[in-house]
Amino acid sequence: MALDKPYKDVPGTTIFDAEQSRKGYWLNQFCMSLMKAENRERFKKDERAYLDEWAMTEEQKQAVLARDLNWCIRLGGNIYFLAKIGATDGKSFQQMAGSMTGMTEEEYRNMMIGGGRSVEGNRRIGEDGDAQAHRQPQGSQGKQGKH
Amino acid sequence: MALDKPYKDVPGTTIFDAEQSRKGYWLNQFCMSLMKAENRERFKKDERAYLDEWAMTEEQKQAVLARDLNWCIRLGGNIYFLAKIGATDGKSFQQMAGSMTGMTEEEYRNMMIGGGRSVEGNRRIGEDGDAQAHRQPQGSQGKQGKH
Amino acid sequence: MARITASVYTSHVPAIGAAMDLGKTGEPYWQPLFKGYEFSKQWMKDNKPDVVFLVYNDHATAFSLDFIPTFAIGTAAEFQPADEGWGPRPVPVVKGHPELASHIAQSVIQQDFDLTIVNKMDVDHGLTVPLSLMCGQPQAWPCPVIPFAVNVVQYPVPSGQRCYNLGKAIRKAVESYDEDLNVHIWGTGGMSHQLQGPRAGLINKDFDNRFLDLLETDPEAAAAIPHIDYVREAGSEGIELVMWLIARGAMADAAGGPRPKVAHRFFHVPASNTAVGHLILENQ
Amino acid sequence: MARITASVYTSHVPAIGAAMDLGKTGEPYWQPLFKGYEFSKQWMKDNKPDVVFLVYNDHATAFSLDFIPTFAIGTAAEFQPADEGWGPRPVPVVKGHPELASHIAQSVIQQDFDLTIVNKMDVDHGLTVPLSLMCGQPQAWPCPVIPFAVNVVQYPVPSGQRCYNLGKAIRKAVESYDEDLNVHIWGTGGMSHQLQGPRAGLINKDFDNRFLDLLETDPEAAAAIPHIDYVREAGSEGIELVMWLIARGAMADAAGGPRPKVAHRFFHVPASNTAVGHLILENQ
Ligand SMILES: [Fe+3]
Ligand SMILES: [Fe+3]
Repeated sequence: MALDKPYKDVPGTTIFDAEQSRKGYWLNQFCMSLMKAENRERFKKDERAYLDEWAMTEEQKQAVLARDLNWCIRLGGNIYFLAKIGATDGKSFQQMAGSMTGMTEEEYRNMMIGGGRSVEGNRRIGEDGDAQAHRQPQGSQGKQGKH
Repeated sequence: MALDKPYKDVPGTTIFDAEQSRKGYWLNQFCMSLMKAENRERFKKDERAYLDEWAMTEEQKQAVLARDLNWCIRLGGNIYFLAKIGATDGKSFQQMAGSMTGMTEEEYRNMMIGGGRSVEGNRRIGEDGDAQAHRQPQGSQGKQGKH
Repeated sequence: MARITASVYTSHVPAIGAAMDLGKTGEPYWQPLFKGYEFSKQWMKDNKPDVVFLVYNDHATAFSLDFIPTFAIGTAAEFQPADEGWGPRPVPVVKGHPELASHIAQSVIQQDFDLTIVNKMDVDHGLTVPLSLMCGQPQAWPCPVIPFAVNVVQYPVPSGQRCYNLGKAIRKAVESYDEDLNVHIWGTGGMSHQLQGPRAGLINKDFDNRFLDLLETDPEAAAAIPHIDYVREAGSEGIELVMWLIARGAMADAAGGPRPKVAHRFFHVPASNTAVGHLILENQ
Repeated sequence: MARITASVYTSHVPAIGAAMDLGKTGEPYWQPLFKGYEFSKQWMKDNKPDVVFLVYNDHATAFSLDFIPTFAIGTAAEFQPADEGWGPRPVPVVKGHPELASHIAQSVIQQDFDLTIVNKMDVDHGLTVPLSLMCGQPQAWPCPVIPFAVNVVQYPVPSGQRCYNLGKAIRKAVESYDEDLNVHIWGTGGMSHQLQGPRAGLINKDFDNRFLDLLETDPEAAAAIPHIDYVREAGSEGIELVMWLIARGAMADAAGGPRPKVAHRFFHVPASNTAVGHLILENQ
């Protein structure tokens, strides 16, 4: 496919394009189903059984069970869809977004109150900003060494 | 509304625009429901009861019960939606179209085999073609005199 | 690189599908019509495309009044034949081409066409009747099909010029796809017909044949025809002809290339309420 | 004749809605933000519109992946606040303006914008949070609202230039409506924010303030910003700012009239993950 994907060089960022959308179709449609209170109840009662009703890959199901949003996104999930899982868990958008950085809730919240993450070093892959791959996970978890 | 409706001067013709669409919303949505076999069964069993499930006007319901497609169209119906009623009745598109002219099935079918209705006299309201208001109904019914 | 090698134009009357499904093609009423497509079925075998980009309109089937997209492209892996009220047609499921469809969607949106992307939709006679006419009654359709639905149900429908320009954008999109694919683009619907009111049954052979002439040799003039002329001259449902202009705009001459070759042309009245027109154009 | 007299721009963060719904607006975290909208609430009372044309994006609420319209206009009589997973917001039902909405749809489609017309759709925080910010917590919203949803979820979203041109077309459409109506057009979403991946939490005050500057005095330059710049500079969800350009294109100066007056401008970081920008422009 000769279409440009100029957004491939932005660090820590997955643009939800047609390719991701195809990959994540059932994962995202599962998330949409959580907009109904009955479905949220059924999911909470037996997550695995509820997930098995959907034509998702096993890895997508594992990523949901692990509540690993970065993993979900790699598998085609989109944050606006995935947010329905967080909502079902009673999480705020800030908690969800923070969970993808490796920071604790408090660390992420403090970063935001401090003016948010700087764009410096985070514009292109290969720079040295805190969103670059070699600097993950962030926060105290990162200081404890990679795992 | 200052938008042009240049199609208002075409005889025997109702263009399904936003205004008609608003008027006919529930009538047309009722028709769509007949795309499911179960609903067709329920409708056939008790037409009135089925119609009463929809937020249609009483006049729209009467027009459906009478299978008067011209009347349905005046009330906001669109032929592609109304065709679901005909399909439920086992009618062909030719039978449905013919029913709006006043001709018998045979008369209409013969007109089509003969090359269809001529556009001459039927381009603008006020001409003298067979689709003009003063020449309705068409066919033998028309020759028997208006009613 | 992918290329559009040919375009096909044909009416898509539901009764034609019913005649095929019920084994009536040999009846005197239908014989002359199906004779006109014998060439086409052979041509499809001799010029088998890898993908058909099929422009059609949904007839209040997949789209109710809740949702009326002006242009909708189907990017799903498959599309089921719809139950339009008579039960679904007994024809094969339509396999899509998600990769090419998504590529075209992306490219065409970036060329300022405001498409709706659709991943779940049943396809009605507007799409399946042309396939039946061109491919007969196979166990499976010969290639993947990308459904492209145009609103011609609720006024205003897109103008002929807009449709023609969209065809040009689709051609650019196809030609920027890396894989070698032989793509046909089909424009369906029309010709003259009116299905409603006291004017039902209108047929205008002169208009239809002039439209076919223009499509062959002066598509820009065909694209300039205003809506009201279709309604007045070709009947309220004759407006479906704007869809032919999408296919026509995707041919090489619309981008400065040579005029296409006319492989086949056919015209017949009536099929049910409708004049049937058919044209096959090949890029040179 | 109807007229667009003003445009309003504001971020539409869900947490702002939650703060209002849960009575937290007085907390130290939220106080500075709501202070920035005190002027606006008074301004809404002093300049009460007859209709608000509200440009926003649906966040995987009304539109799943089954159906992704680039531009969707709501022509229904009312729209329910959606359950986005936390239960519906306790805000009034949104009353539409079917006549004006349909008129705009017709006019804008005839100006070659390929809208999707929607008659059934729940509206999410993208639409209700701006209403809450501008109107507070009334029993009923002060006027009818026409929802206009833009795809910014699946790439490619419409370009800034396309959005700006759409704004111009909307202005023409409004001005061809016979009834005397005072119409406001709102552009919502943005400013800089990223909700995903290791780069979540990105904020770029310089970009945001420059965008606000351009919006005031050089909207053509703002319209020329390519997608990639939004993603790179303002975060992956910062792309929502293209919606502001629809509102901006509907102002008089985009059609050769005088520059609008800046009635109010406000900027605050953070609301949850997001930089909040807000601007009110009045046609002179
Ligand atoms: Fe058709
Ligand atoms: Fe948003």
